[in-house]
Amino acid sequence: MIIDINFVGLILASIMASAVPLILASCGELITERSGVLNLGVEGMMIIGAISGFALMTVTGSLIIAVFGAMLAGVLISTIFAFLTQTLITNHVATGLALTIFGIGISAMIGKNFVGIPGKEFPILFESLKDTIPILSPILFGHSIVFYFAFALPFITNYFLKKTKLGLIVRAVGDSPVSASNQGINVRLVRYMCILYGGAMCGLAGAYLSMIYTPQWIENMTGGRGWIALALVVFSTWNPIKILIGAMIFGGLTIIQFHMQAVGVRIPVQFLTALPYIVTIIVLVVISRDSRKIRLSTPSSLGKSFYKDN
Amino acid sequence: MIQIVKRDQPSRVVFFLTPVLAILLTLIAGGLIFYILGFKPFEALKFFFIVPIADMYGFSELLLKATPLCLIAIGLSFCFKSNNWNIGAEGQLTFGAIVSGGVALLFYNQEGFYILPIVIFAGAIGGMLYASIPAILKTYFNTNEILVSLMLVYVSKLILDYLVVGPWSNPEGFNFPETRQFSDSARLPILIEGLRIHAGIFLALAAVAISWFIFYKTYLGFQMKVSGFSLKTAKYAGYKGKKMIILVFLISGACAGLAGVGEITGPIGQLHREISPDYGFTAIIVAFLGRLHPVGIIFASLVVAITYLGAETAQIFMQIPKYTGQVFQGMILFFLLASDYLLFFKFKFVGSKK
Amino acid sequence: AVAKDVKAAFVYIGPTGDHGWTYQHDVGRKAVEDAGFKTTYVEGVPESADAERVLRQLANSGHDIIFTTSFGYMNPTNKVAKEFPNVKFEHATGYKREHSNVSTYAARFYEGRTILGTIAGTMTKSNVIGYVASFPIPEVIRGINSFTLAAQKVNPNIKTKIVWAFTWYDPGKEAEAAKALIDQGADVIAQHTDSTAIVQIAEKAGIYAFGQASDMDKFAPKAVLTSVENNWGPYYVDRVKAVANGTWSQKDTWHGIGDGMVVISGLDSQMPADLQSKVKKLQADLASGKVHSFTGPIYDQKGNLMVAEGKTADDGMLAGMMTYVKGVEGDIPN
Amino acid sequence: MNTNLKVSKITKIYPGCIANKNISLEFNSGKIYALLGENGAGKSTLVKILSGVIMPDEGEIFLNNKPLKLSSPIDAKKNNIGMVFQHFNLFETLSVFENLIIDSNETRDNLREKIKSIMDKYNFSIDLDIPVLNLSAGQKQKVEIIRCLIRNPEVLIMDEPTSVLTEQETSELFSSLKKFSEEGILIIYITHKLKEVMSICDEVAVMRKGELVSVSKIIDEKIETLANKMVGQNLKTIKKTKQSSFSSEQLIKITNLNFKSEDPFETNLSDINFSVNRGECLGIAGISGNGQSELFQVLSGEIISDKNSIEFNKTYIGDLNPQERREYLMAFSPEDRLEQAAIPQMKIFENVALNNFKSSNFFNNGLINEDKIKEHSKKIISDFNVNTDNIDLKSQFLSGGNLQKLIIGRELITSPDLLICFNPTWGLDVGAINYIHETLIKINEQNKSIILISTDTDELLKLSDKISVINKGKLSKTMNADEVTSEKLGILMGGGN
Ligand SMILES: Nc1ncnc2c1ncn2[C@@H]1O[C@H](COP(=O)(O)OP(=O)(O)OP(=O)(O)O)[C@@H](O)[C@H]1O
Ligand SMILES: Nc1ncnc2c1ncn2[C@@H]1O[C@H](COP(=O)(O)OP(=O)(O)OP(=O)(O)O)[C@@H](O)[C@H]1O
Ligand SMILES: [Mg+2]
Ligand SMILES: [Mg+2]
Repeated sequence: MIIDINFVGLILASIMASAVPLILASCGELITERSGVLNLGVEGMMIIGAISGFALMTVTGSLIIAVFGAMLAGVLISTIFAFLTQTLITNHVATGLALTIFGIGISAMIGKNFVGIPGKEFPILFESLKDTIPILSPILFGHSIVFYFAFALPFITNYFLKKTKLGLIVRAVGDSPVSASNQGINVRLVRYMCILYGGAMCGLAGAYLSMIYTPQWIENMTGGRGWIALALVVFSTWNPIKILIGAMIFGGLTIIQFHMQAVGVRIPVQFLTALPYIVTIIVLVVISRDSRKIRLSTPSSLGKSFYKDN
Repeated sequence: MIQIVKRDQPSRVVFFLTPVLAILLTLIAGGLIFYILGFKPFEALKFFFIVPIADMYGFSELLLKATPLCLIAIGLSFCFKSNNWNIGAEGQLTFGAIVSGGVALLFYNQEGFYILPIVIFAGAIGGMLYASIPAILKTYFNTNEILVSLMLVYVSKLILDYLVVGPWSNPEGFNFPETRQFSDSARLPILIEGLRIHAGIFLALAAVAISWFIFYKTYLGFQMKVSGFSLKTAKYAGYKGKKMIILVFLISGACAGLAGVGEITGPIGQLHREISPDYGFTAIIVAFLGRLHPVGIIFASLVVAITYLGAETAQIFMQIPKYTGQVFQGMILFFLLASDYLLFFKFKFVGSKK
Repeated sequence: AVAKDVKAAFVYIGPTGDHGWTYQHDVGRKAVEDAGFKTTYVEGVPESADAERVLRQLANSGHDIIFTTSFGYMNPTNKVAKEFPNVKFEHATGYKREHSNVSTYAARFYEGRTILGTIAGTMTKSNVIGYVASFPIPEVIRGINSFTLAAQKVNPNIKTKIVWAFTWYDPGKEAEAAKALIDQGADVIAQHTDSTAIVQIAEKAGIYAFGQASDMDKFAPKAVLTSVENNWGPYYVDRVKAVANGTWSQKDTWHGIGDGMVVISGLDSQMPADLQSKVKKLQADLASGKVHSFTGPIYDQKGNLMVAEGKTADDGMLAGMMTYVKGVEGDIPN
Repeated sequence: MNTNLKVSKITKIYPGCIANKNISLEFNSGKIYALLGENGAGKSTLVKILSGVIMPDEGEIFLNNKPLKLSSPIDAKKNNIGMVFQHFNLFETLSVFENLIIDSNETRDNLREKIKSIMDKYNFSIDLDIPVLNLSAGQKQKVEIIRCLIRNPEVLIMDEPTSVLTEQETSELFSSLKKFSEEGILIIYITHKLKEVMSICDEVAVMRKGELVSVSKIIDEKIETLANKMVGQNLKTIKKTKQSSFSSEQLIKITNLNFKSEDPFETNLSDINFSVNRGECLGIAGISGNGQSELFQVLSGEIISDKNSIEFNKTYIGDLNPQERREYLMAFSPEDRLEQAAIPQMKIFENVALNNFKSSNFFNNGLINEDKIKEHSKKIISDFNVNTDNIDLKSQFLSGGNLQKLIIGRELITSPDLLICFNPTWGLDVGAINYIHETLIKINEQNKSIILISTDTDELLKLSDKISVINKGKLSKTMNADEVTSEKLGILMGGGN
């Protein structure tokens, strides 16, 4: 097999493009979880984002409205979750599952009129530089703004959590909502905000799929990526930078297995297809073995309801 | 002024009323959605909830549909009651079906009373084996069971695919992705001639009875209750936490596996690529809607089953999009969780202060 | 329309808007409506135990003919047909006709793929052709084989690289599969999955692709050279009319280009004129039966003779085809 | 600077109890005020109202004669009211500095500067960049105090600050408090320890069952008078008649017991050695968080250790779980009544079944024997004075004291050879405490043994025959109770010699 000099770069670029929705959704969910809220509705919020983005693009013709509209849709649907878990103190796990089921149903309902319509072309940045540097060019240039945003997001998130006051507050709430409340922090408000932010990022992740990655609407098009995003948050031990690595590994496995097929590796294809899931399980096991580390990095109040009475 | 006050004790009346309230609210919201979509709300609701079960056949189909849901939800309630979040019942169902289907295929050209019990047993074992993976990873490696059980769903479907396309595909079937038909001895007997309702419903009813007995009459049930309230107390009492986690997963896996057996040896009669329309996930709703109580789960499985049938009927007769079924399921769960608020809080009408 | 009372029902595996398999069946259904008949459809019917209930409900509610449009409905179709001898059943892509009121029908899509192979073999510069496949079933294998045989005929140096996506439509996955093939050097991509993601990726990468099931040109005007369309309308109208006239009888239909069940969309202007005329001729020859997609000598991957010189593969062999012909890379997954 | 703080007619009602009833008090700067009262008297409730954490149902607050509305802790901070909570309000996984900056508006550098100067001034030394969970209790409290001082408070409220401190740390705290007071900070000091009140406070307000009982100057009071006001009755003094000769039969022997926790929030135990004879009560003193809870768990079998490290009645049982240990006639009463020893949402008789002893036949062949359990429960209720006759009552409706009696009763009714209890009287009223103490003395008299892990030194001195001190997971050698004084214990608890 002749390996093109740009081959590695091309594969990496493909992997990065497939990692984008995972990074966006995981980074959003990470903030939610850092505030102590476990939202299992990622898949539901993503699919809502996907249909909203696509529908708005088709109806209004404006990509900007569509992208922001998808984020807003993510915010709106996550408001249901926030209201239930924070105001009505419902169980996080059950509410999240309901959100996913509901989101998939609603999106298919809305999406009925949008199947079979070609999407609009999404503008690409630095296209002229695409052939300038060998190997690096395909990685660095010729992507959508969302792509660049996704790869900046883990660093922004990291900075936000470690260096800003607001990030500190989010971590404090996740560490001990009781102390935070006694310090005068409005725990419910902080958690609401974190849930809505998570919704916005999941909405954006969905919009990336339906508007940029494969510009079209098809029911259930998120195809389980929301669950992978959730797994990545655990995988990363709540560290945004590791989300980047995790998303690249998962995206990488998916892409590489296609390459292995293409070059005729003699392993049953079903096994190759299952590989990303199996590897995810193995990685989770390896990471969880260090329970001390998990305990230290897991937001102490994760998944626990907080109720303050006066 | 209305004031919200915490109840001293969750109200028992409210406990049983909230599911009813949730269903009512779902009907109202559902009617509203129909209205927005341009359908006549009452007619749509009629086609959704009444027409499908208006005759004997419809009712038998309801039972047929509710059987796997009920069976899986009973199993899940063991897990949920004791604080274990198994959400991969779909995978356990698939794997149970694979194992029992494999056994049934071994006997494809034989008849005999002994075949069916072996096939059923194999399905339960298959489900248990598959459920033991997240259980063991949770107990010995501290791994999150939600994610593991979920990832395994994808894997099980690929295993099934591999088998029905390759090694197990029907040699006379022109290489289509399906196995041979099982022999009659490997099929669950039909209860009423002309209908599809089969003996699997007894498995579900038995599961209901046994689980009720276990939950409320046995030491194991007591231990589960204690663990569900407080793992610290369970530990103090000296219960074997790890054994219990594994046990509830095994029970849950067995139930899901049996549901898989019921499908393939009941209405389907062979293995092919698609044996369950996500029963394993829908059963999570059923378990919650039934309040993790065996009798509640019976009713819940009927309610949820009707959303499936209703979605079909409404589509045939009114061309209402099929996804309304799923939307209804999500809404029921939302409303149920929300109305739980009334369990712990009450609204008090008070005169303004001073 | 002759007798207006005839009502037809259609059972679909996917949503009517998948722009692939189900979409095309629904186009066929609309043709039946246009011919003056009433139709009903049920979409997203799983191939699980639910199919049987839907069929029974349709048979019970005054439908005279029911089209079941996925292979997985084969057993339920035959079972329900037994109970409703007065209702006609038409099952797509299956082979069981256990009762006299069950017909089967399918299209010879492989004929279309012979044309795609010819175009791909000519248009490729890298001599690497990518092929995104769905599931390893005879239908798909047959397509890969006829495509490869045709491509080899015009260009003995080509290689067909196959990637299995294990889905009929999941745009994300199909896109990733297509990208992998492009990165592997493919400059023409064929697909046997239903979404438009692949042609869109090809468009972005500036290479060629072919539409599947429907004309996908509007999704990727530059990339799509042509599409193989599934055209069920004439057959459906024909069969419903037969019911109305009382002339319906059981049969097994396997139509191709000649009967218009498989249609080749307009050829893209990027194709050189001589290729265009070659393709048109091939199309005509396939239609008339002068050319057969599987004409010997055909060897399998190990070099065993599958079809002898001068012979053509019979329908039985085609129906159960589960071996690659020589020139296809890799193994069939099983 | 002259600060005047007044509360007027404060009332706060919780479902089932009146925590504060019509309380009016006045405080002036330059003095240290004590707020004295038993557990549950309503002290914390009052100061939580003063710091904006909860809102009173009725009543008003005045600061320097201006009415003050405190609807959030932020309001209190704005008005320069600082509070150190009874249960620390720190974020364990955040660093000390992050804990401090979270509610400050200053830049990082300025704040660091300021913290440095505060630490210099009061002789505190804390590493600002390690997570709080690595600090000792005394250090954590200093962090809380620094957090208040950063804001130059006019009022500083301390809720039972010494309960987690060593003698040494306590005296350091007192000298700091005196300094603060001299600088004009109004200090409200909450405790139920009378000696502390006498040594540093100027005025004292006593609360009982939500009501204000008296306000007086310290110079007018004596320990006894305060105690009677606090308890509302003349204290019955319980005295253990120490046995003249112990049986020399060793009942339990711990040898080289170690426990290394994977949980960063727990304390490791190293090289624990001790033994208890029949009829003896061994007291284990220590400041909370020094490994008591881990030691309890190792002894009860919640944490399994090396088989040979625990020898009970001549059998090695280190690898047995709690249930198996009970069969060897051990019984356990953990510290946390509501989350560990009992399940509030379950009925009394179900809670009784938590101690499942083979011969009590609660569960036959895996089935629940409800009659048996109920019969047993009735006996516990009557034998141990639990104030109810309804065994179907959910145990959340029992008061703390009654619940504790139920738990001790449940453990003792199996007539164990050894009872291991951990802070058995924590949070109880005097009546219940006396009852429990009497019970514990009684079982010693029946030649049964007790291991009493407690953070209450007085209780230990009162009940123990032998005492050992746990500090940072290490146990001191066992001393005869007659030979130790509370001062000596204090030094050992602080890690001294
Ligand atoms: N009943 C339960 N349901 C859900 N999770 C549990 C339960 N009991 C324990 N766990 C969790 O499972 C993990 C292991 O439990 P644990 O260490 O208590 O087992 P164990 O009692 O030591 O078992 P064994 O006695 O068989 O060794 C811990 O994470 C614990 O929080
Ligand atoms: N959130 C609450 N809900 C219900 N009751 C409460 C609540 N907080 C406190 N109480 C009750 O109010 C009473 C007074 O409690 P408070 O904490 O003020 O007592 P305290 O004097 O500080 O006691 P301690 O010495 O134990 O700290 C107690 O009976 C307590 O049970
Ligand atoms: Mg074109
Ligand atoms: Mg207090």
